[in-house]
Amino acid sequence: MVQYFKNIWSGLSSTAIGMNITAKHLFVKKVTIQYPDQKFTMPPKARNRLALDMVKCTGCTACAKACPVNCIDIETIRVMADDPHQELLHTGKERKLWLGRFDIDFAKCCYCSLCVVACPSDAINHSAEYEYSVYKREDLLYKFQTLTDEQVKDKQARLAEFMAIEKVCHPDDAPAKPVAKKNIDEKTE
Amino acid sequence: MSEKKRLDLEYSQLESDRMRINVGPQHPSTHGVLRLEVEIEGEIVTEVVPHLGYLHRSFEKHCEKMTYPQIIPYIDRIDYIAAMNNEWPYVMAMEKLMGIQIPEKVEFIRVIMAELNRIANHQIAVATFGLDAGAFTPFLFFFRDREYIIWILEKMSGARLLYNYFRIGGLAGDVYPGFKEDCLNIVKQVRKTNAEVMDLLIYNRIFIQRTANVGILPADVAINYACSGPVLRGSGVKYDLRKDETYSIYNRFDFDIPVGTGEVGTLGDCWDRNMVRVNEMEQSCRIIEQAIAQMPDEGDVQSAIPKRIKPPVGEVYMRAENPKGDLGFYIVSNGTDKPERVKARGTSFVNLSVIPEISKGYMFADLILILGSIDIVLGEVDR
Amino acid sequence: MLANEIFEQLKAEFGEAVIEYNDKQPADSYVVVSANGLFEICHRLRDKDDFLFDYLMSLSGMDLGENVGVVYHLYSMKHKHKLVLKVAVPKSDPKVPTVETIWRTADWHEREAFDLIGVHFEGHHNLIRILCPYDWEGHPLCKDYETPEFYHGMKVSY
Amino acid sequence: MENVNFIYDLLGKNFIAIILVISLPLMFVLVYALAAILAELKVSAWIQERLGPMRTGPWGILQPIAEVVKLIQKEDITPDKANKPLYNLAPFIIFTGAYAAFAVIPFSEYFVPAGINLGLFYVFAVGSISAIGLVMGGWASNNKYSLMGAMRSVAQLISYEIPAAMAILSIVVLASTMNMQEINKLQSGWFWNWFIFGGPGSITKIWVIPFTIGLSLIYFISSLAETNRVPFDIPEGESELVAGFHTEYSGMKFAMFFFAEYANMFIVAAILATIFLGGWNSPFDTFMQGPIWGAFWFISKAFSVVFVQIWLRWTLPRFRVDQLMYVGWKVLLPISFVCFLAVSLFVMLK
Amino acid sequence: MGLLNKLDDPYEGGGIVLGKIEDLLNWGRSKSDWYLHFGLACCAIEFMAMNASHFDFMRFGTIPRASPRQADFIMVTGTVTFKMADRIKILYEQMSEPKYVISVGSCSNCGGPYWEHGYHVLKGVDRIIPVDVYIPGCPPRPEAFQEGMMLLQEKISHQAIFNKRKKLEAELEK
Repeated sequence: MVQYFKNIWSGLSSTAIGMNITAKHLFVKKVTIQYPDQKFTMPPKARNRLALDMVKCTGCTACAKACPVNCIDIETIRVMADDPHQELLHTGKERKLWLGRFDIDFAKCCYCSLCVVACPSDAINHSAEYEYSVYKREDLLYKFQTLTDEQVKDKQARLAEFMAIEKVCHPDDAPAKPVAKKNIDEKTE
Repeated sequence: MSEKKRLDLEYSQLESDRMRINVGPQHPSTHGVLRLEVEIEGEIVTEVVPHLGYLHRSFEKHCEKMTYPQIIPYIDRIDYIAAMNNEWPYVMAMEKLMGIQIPEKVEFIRVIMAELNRIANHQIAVATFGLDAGAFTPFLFFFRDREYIIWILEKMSGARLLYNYFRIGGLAGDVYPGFKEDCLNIVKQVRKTNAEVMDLLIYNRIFIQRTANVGILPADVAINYACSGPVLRGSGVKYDLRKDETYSIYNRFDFDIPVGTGEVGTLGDCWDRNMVRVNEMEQSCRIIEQAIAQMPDEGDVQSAIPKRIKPPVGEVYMRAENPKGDLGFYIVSNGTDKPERVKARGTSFVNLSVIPEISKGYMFADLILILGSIDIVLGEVDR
Repeated sequence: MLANEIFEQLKAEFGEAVIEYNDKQPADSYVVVSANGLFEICHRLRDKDDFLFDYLMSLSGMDLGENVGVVYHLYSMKHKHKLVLKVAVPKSDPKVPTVETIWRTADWHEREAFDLIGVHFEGHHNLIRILCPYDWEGHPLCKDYETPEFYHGMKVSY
Repeated sequence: MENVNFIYDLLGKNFIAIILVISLPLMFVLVYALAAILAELKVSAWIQERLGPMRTGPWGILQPIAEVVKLIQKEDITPDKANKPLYNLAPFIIFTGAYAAFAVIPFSEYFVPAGINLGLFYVFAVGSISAIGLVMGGWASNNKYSLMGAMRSVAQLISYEIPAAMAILSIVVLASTMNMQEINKLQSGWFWNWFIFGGPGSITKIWVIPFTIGLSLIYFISSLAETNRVPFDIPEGESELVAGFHTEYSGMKFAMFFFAEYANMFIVAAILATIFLGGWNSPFDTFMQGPIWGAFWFISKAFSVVFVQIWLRWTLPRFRVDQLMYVGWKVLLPISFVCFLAVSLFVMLK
Repeated sequence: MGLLNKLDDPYEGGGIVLGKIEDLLNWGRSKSDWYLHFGLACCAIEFMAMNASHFDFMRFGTIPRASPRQADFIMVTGTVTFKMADRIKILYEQMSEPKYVISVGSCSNCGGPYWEHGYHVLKGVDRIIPVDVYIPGCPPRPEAFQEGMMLLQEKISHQAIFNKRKKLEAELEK
């Protein structure tokens, strides 16, 4: 019987205590960050969308190898000596490899930052950009190459020409050697 | 006809139809995509059959295709609520297999990170448990605090949830200036909110009525089911790998192992399991305070390891105290840079297996609470 | 108690069924037993006062090429010692006695090993798939597993 | 039956006046429900240190209107295996039950839609209609969750009607009338004349005050259960029963449930305000007393009760079914009997 | 909407009134979106964080509903496995029109980290249900969720309800 009344009392009193707490919270300052108007300041390390500095990129494909999900797709074309279009790297050395294709599929990317660690020339980095939702998934495939399609075709042709000559001169050589082309995986896309 | 037989017959006529209900995979309180096939008689649960695998993401298959450092992002995604704690046993296992010594500062940072993440995990656990009981406000109070913890973890690692911060032989980055003050502020905030939620939720009469004497898990059953973490400790077993199988530098800190006491009900009920989590937050706060005080300011955060990680042929089983229990990794190396086999002993997977045993005979509403008190993460259950 | 002492005692008791003790590993050493004697050995390991392995930490299936293996990681809550047990059976006839009745936790672990590797645990009360759908074909963690083309009309590969 | 209704006084009792009298509460219900939805969203947000709807109109005040506009457009699904007539009828019955109760609510000194003598009795009678609607909707949906929710809800409604009725009965004994307008008139004067403080009378009534306060609490708790609010929101307990009896409803039919819930909240609050808190009477004797002020006082009192309901919802966890029955039958009912006895004794001795 | 379309043709000439009504209806739908409680994996935790006080999803007029019948849109937050795929399809079919889908995170966009070796992972939820907005990230930040929500609102507020606007759009596309 005593327990019965005790239970009723504790039921009422603990409700009152709870209501007191919630009433206090009714009047405290609200913590909400109103997103489109106010924006949270990103910490410097924040891992959002990858940004690429194509001037710095040497085409070493270290990032593609480090990527656990294979979302980076790179095709490199060796720079031919007879190509009138030559370029210097940011270090001042001559560019050895053209980047015929540098695609990052942000639909696949897992933002693990392993590519950033792997990059020897600090070309790939995380930016502070996180607002890039899209209506179509294809729009999430970002193409970073700076060369136009014609240039790529031209350079491929020059390489093929060179390869053909090479093959005639040294038929025993393994053909894979001068082709710095990396297809990470046989993708069915 | 004997009296007993006659009564039995009468009762059997009274017996109502049993109803089979599918709880989940889309259900607000299965904490993910678990499906429970529940047989109820009126409101009483007579049988529970869990169906798993709705989040089976083939983790172990991926491990066989990845190099050792590439596995870490996938390990984050096992128990996505406590990713820092997840990475730890894996990197420890690799360090043991390869015989890597790690700098002292790394150990301190790892401890602080893991404990912060433990608090964040327990906040979610207690919050969702309250939500299962119908209390919405404590849920948001806890999430508000968790956000502050997440901000620290984000400043350290760059990500909010899946950190990829622990590396084999070290860490991905050093502490930022002002880290210690941030941690101490968090500790204060966590204690304040815990005191508030104690009044608002945990000692609320209705909440006690709902959770005490519900889902009682005796200690011997818990051990036989290999439960661990707060589920086992809630049954009164003082078992914590941080003390029992001291790894890292946990022997340098002074902290207690909270166990269930049966304060308002029976030992090993839902309330006890929940209370263990609340008390563990306090203990984690203590560890963080001590670690902050002892942490050296200078030092490397990465020891020298080969660029291509190729452990010797062999195998290792390493476990560490995850917020949910002991998470173990069984790694078999074949000498290449990809493992032969990685098996994750999911804590929630094991803890969940006790559900059919302890939920029989309780009400349907209790089943939800029992499930909530076990604190499962489906990523860990299904992997 | 150290693993080699446990091995000695087991060897003395069970003879042939306990095959090998391997401590040439960089990290963990293990005991290999035969599938026939596994149940008795496990029973003894749990109940004998010197051993008291009342806590089955993990049960993993392994694809060893021609064989399939099962690895048991045991722990004693009282003595705080550990043991790794291994058993291997040919892939053509992957039958291992169940330890579900000794450690209840093995129930789901065994179902998982059956699901992913295809180890058949004899005597298990409910050996059905646990992670993959019930109508899934093949055992995905086998090295020679090939991903199906379609599942319920949905394309599996990317 | 003088001064029942200012519309009848102005227009005489003709067809237009009747339509007007009927539609006035309906307008009120709609406006009120929108306000209550907004209040629920906002109060819950503020308690949880959030802001609530902010992007629909200034400070989100147009949110409920947007919601109505949306609900009108939603597809109206009738499950294939549902019992269609009952399924379609249920929301209307529930809304009718809620709306019919407005007939006797005295909004002001000069406005009661129908001043019938058995007002309180009528409220209880039509209040039970919604139970039929609930069980109809739950059963006809052909969904296990809906059925369970409906069963629980009906059990809850029936068991909590008794303590609520006891509480009201005690006040009827005190006031010796069941006409809500009469009850209001009895409580005029200062606020200590309200029935929560024992009603009008000399200082000798002081020993009955704890009992009347207890009765008002009992009525408040039972009314929470009758309107399926936390901590008694078991029929729609989200964590167990998905959405309870209205799991299968969508579009406008769901909106009917939604409106009915808020209308019910107002009705119980209005009854509480009328019989315990003095209805349209000003708390300070003749200060701000009058027909217009009366409506103000009445609505603000009812709204404060609604606010407390919302406040409680965001504070408490929910009961379990058996505990709910325990509270109803073993706690509220005996205590209400005791209070009833005490009040009857007081009336006898007076 | 069928009824309104019946009224549509007589107003072929002047669509101002209907245009206004259309705008109003679109406004209602875009500002009041109820979402289905539906957490799958990691992103669901960020989803919860986004619902919490600091980000407060309710500012956008969203209310969680547990029943698909009452939901306007569904956020697929996490990895969709084959075992789950059928369920998602059923849930989507149970939702009442008009309904929208937001695919959140790499996993539901295209399988994410599991696209290559995940034998049990559906490579993108758009293979079974139509997706309106894709939010990238693994998991996305809470703000990114809200940005996706705003994109969806944008899309809804320009939707055609009556035949007139549909015809205009069809002409524009040509």
